[in-house]
Amino acid sequence: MLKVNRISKSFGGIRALSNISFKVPERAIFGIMGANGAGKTTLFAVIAGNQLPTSGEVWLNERRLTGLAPHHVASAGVARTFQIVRPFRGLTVQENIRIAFSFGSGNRSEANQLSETDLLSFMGMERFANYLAGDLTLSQQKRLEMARALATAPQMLLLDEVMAGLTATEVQDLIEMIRKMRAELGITVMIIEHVMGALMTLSDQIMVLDHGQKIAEGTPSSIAQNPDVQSAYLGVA
Amino acid sequence: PSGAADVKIGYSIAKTGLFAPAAPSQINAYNLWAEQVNARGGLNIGGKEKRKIKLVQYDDQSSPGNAVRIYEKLITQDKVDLLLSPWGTPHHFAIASVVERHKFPMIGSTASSVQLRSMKPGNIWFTTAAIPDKLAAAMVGLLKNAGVKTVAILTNQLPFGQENKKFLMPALKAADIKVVVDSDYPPNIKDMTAILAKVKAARPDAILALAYPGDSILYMNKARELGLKAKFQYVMVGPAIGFWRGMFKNAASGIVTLGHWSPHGENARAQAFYAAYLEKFKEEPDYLDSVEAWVSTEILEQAVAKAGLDKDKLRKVISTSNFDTIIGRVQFDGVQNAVTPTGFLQIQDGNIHIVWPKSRATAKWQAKPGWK
Amino acid sequence: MSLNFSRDALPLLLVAVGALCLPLLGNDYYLGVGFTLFGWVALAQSWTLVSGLAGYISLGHVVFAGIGGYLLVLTWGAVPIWLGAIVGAVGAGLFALLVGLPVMRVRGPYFVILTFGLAEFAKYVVINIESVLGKFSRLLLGGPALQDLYWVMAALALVGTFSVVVVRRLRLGAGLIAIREDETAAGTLGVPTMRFKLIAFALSALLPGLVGAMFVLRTGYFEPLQAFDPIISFTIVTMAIIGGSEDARGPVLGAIFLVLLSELLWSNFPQVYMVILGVLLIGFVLFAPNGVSGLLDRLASRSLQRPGVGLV
Amino acid sequence: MQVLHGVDLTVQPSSITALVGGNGAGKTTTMRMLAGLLLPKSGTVMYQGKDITTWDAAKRVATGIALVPEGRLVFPDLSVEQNLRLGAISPSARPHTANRLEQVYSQFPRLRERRRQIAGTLSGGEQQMLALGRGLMSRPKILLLDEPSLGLAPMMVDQIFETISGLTSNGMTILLSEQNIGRALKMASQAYVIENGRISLDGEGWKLAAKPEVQRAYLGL
Amino acid sequence: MDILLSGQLLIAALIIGSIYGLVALGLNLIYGTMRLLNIAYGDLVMIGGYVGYWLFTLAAISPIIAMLVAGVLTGLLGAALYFGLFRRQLSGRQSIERIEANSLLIFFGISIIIQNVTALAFSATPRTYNALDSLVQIGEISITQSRMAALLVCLGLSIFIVFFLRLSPLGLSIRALIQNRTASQIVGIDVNRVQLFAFVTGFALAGLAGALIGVTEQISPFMGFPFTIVAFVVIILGGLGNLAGGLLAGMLLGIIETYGVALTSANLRSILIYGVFILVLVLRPEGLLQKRRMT
Ligand SMILES: Nc1ncnc2c1ncn2[C@@H]1O[C@H](COP(=O)(O)OP(=O)(O)OP(=O)(O)O)[C@@H](O)[C@H]1O
Ligand SMILES: Nc1ncnc2c1ncn2[C@@H]1O[C@H](COP(=O)(O)OP(=O)(O)OP(=O)(O)O)[C@@H](O)[C@H]1O
Ligand SMILES: [Mg+2]
Ligand SMILES: [Mg+2]
Repeated sequence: MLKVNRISKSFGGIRALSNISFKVPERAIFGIMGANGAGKTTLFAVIAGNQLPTSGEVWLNERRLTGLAPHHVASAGVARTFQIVRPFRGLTVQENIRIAFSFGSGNRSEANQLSETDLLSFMGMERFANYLAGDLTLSQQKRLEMARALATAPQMLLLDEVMAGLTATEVQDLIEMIRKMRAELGITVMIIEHVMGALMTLSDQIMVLDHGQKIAEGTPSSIAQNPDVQSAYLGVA
Repeated sequence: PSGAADVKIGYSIAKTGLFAPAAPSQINAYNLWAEQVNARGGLNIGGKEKRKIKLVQYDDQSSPGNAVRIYEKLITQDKVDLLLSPWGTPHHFAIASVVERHKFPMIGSTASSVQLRSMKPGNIWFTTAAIPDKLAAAMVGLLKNAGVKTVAILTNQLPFGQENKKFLMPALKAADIKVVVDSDYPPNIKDMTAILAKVKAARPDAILALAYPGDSILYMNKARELGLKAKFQYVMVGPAIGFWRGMFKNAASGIVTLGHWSPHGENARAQAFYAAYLEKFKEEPDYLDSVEAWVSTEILEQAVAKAGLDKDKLRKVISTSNFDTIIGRVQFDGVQNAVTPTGFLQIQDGNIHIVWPKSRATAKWQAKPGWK
Repeated sequence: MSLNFSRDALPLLLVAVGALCLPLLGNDYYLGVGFTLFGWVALAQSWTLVSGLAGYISLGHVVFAGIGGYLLVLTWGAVPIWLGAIVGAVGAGLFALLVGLPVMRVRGPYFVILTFGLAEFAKYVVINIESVLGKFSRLLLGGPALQDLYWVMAALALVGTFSVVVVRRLRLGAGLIAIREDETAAGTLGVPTMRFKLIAFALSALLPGLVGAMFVLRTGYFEPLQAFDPIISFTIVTMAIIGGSEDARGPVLGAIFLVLLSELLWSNFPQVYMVILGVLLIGFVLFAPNGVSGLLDRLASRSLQRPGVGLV
Repeated sequence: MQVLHGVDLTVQPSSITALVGGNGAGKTTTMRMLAGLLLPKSGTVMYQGKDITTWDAAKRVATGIALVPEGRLVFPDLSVEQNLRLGAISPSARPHTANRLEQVYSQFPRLRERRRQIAGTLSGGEQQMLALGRGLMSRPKILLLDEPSLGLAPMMVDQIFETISGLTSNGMTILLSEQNIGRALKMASQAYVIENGRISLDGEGWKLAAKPEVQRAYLGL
Repeated sequence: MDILLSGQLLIAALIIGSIYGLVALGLNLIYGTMRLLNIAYGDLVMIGGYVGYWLFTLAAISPIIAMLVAGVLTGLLGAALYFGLFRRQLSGRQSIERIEANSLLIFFGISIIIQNVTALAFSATPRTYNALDSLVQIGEISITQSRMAALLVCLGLSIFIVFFLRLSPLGLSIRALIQNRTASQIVGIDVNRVQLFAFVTGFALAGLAGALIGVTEQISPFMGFPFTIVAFVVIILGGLGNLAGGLLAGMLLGIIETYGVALTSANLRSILIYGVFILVLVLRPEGLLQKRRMT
């Protein structure tokens, strides 16, 4: 489904990504972990077309995404959330979602026929439908980010630390929701998370970045055992 | 009968905005006139009665579009008896169609352009003799008379400056006067060093600054700083205004400017106007704008005395009569003043004299003394 | 989707009823006031398309009116007057498309002043063209009568108001609002940001092109300093702010308020009306910080909750 | 809209007090009120026996109350170092700027590496470090920490919590709101659970952590 | 052309540039920090002009002293407006959202009031006076004292302020406030004090510059608008809130105004100025000196 080929990205002297390649199969949940500043968010930005890579290519099925404007990437079926949230603050939650609905990928699959209200209830946000997005708490805004991305009817969803700021119980709810998303809507998910437990239970496959390099990729259990990962990320000597 | 209603006379003028600085000269003249007429017992209406004048004035914010609305309001809403003119060429042009549509005669004042001759005659007339084509011819006469062989022309990009230049260039050529520097500049210019340095290098006999008051000050300061020595220096608009001469005092001596009026001649009306204005406003009238405005009131007053307030009669009287004004006799040919000759003034020892045409001169042209 | 009364129907009604009633008052003065009023409504509505909806505040909207007026002048005598006006509108639209691509990449306050600079730039280009052509001001004799101009302008105001009502209901409108709120997020959700901004910019230039042509016909006189007077841009923005909302209602209410207010003031207090106007503007902000629409909403106090933008 | 209803809480000197609760419970609102960014509708805020309810934020910072806000709020167009310097802008802290800067840099080497980078371009976690560092720059008497571990990698989180414990042993008072509730409760000598804007439970941290209702509601057990 | 190499042209460029720079500096303090669209800014310059004029005409006080008086007067006006109108506008959550729009209305009102009260009080007749008008000769350059004074004061003062704010905590506070009010409060910036400082200094600079400008140009109640415009163009060109950038941009405009005109034609003055302005923004959408963020 998604194929990333030797992506590099530099900012001046900082190499945020070097030569990253990986594949995400259809309907997978693909986890990404790595220390702060490892390049995870930059990777999302490159895939979604918010930033041009210095070199390398991104393919979605047979379509080359590199160089496309963000809205073209969106209509190709890729949606992302922003780690540092960017809701439409002056609009209500419902309006935020409505906008995503009327744009987005345009070709809604059979399975992905959620209506606006379905979506709100799916995300557990009916209560906030008429709130201004700017009045929500940070974690509610993160959820809105997710709802909005989902409303574009993506084939592929990039989630950037949507669990940050949630209690353990809320994290569990969210895990269920993401699983449901894949099962019911057939969405492929890439997810960045520092909440290890969640990433481990959720992901089929995990990739680990460190200083812009890919240092490991594998199943959650193999990652957990990987000594490089332990020293670079978990701080286990 | 006494106790009759006032004669309402309306006009619009730029009290605010771009042209506001120019308006007081004209407003003063109107107010002085109304005051004098009322002191004489009122405006003589067709020789039958005298009625006090009540001026109705609105601010057009320097916008011709507003002037149009104001004149429509004056005519249709306020139902004024007579109209006075606004300030400036654009405003005159803009309201021409209003007075035409309502067949309401109005004497114009501070407007000058060859284009005004294309206006339909019948409801609007222009008193000025300073129309660019005539000015060009007269200027060449004055230049030759002063023995000028080379000139530098600096032209403000505003319409009046440009139009003047358009007629001056061929006239100079025909008279074998060489243009050594020809430079246009925009109205909002902030510095003339570059232009005047060129002029200085070219050493022309005459400098013709087709300037407006704001930029004329830049010209004067810079010319003085650079020590420009041309014997003939013409500053088109500005020197006729009191404050301008007050600013430069002796340095302004010898500057030639546009105008065909001076209080120093024989004209008794001119002397009386000058004295009354000075007395009331503690400053000299503007030799251009106050004068043109005053002339328009003189014509209106004399026409009303003959014709009364009836528009048709008034129109006929204005188009055909002879009027006695501070610039001498005035009679109209179509929309324009057919009598008054175009002239120039020069500042000499703090006074302003007509130096051209010779027939009306109150003093002889002199070479500009150095900058003090 | 039903028509929202206060947001959509009210402004349309106000313009339509106003247009029909003013001539009943029966003299040129009222027609003149109406002409001006509708001119401002049309200008402010057009401005709203790009500045209200997309949040790209233009402080140079006069440039389109100036171009429209100038093209009318250039075609004067060569083509029928109304065709000349249409040429003006199309020219203004094309100009917007042409400069839009580089200009719409600049944001926020930079865009505000850039548009101002663009209008001044165009003004001085026209001044220089005129000076090369040897025309320093143009007198256009024999234009249409005030009545005709009035009806055309009323129609333009209605079209302008209608266009805001319609655009807000289109995907275009939703996309523009998204751009205003957060352009990056909008792009990521699939809003073709550049294309929408360009379309809005070009659309917002068309009517001003016509209005500018009408202004020239009204005075029968063209001079670039007047036709491109930056005060016109400032007034458009002022009206929109006074109106206080970025739907079709704001410009109508703002224009009515400001035009009537200054009309009343200058005719009743000709000497000091500007000072009074200044005081009222300040007072207005203090007592009606959300504009006339905010005031109306508060009076109607329909909802206690703060309303969103209302993308219905 | 009324978000808080009669919240009463006391923070003891030189200790950690935890404020825990679910999404939207009112933690951030409480924190902002204590920092002087919001005025309470009713009630008072006392500090060292003084009523500071109407003091503005600057005055509170000057007397030693500092907030590390949720969502970072760094100055996006200023460099990392300028952001840190601003942390010590209040007159009482200013003379110690150089000193504190050194301490913060040794605590967060990444920030030293990026001292000239524009803060808005830092990664999410780096910005969080910057916000923490900035809060420490004024060396406050009371530090209000609103979700300090948000977006930090596990290794970093451990380090942060160590730092926090270290701070109290140096006499600093800390009010901590944290989504990592288990951990927060373990550290806190006193804890408050807030629910829908009301304090529903309070007590020593470890005791609360042991309560079944807390475990069910917040610890996912 | 040897004109291009003359010192006369250079000094003319410096004078204009430094006046632009100073005028813009004051506006930058107000627009940059608080996003207040002060379109009455040029009118403060006008007030300064009148103060200089009347002090000289009535009491023969030199413009050098008058400039201080003008600065104090407009500075006080700034303080009065801050306390009277803007402090509240700047502190409410609702009002801050509309601050840019509403401040435009308020300052529009203030501008109208200042202009028209001045016109009612002193009439719209332009005024000019001659002070400090003897020529100073420096090598082959000759220049009036008044312009010399304008150059020295404007340049000196701007450089001083730019450096002062660059090096002092106050300057850092101002830059912080430009970016985020809440964060500024959080770190303990006394927002009120910084704003008051910006108001008073910004207003004072305008008045002071006005007294100097008034010696060389005619003064009238409606002279302010072009200065407002120049100031806005300069601060945007230099990067909003970037004081050094503004000074640089002011100088750049001064140079275009003189050398551009000398090289081409005075006709093209405004086309050159706005052309460069547009070009710079199209190439660098956040002004000359702004560091660009990549995201
Ligand atoms: N515009 C930029 N200029 C300079 N450096 C940048 C820029 N954008 C990102 N970086 C740097 O690139 C690195 C990667 O950033 P990125 O946001 O991808 O990290 P991340 O893995 O998402 O980290 P976190 O877990 O903290 O969110 C960081 O060190 C960051 O500072
Ligand atoms: N400005 C506001 N206007 C209206 N409601 C608000 C505003 N700010 C916060 N709220 C509401 O107040 C409630 C409490 O918000 P607060 O931010 O204090 O929660 P929190 O406990 O910090 O939650 P989280 O864990 O999500 O950060 C939320 O329901 C939120 O929607
Ligand atoms: Mg990240
Ligand atoms: Mg919170």
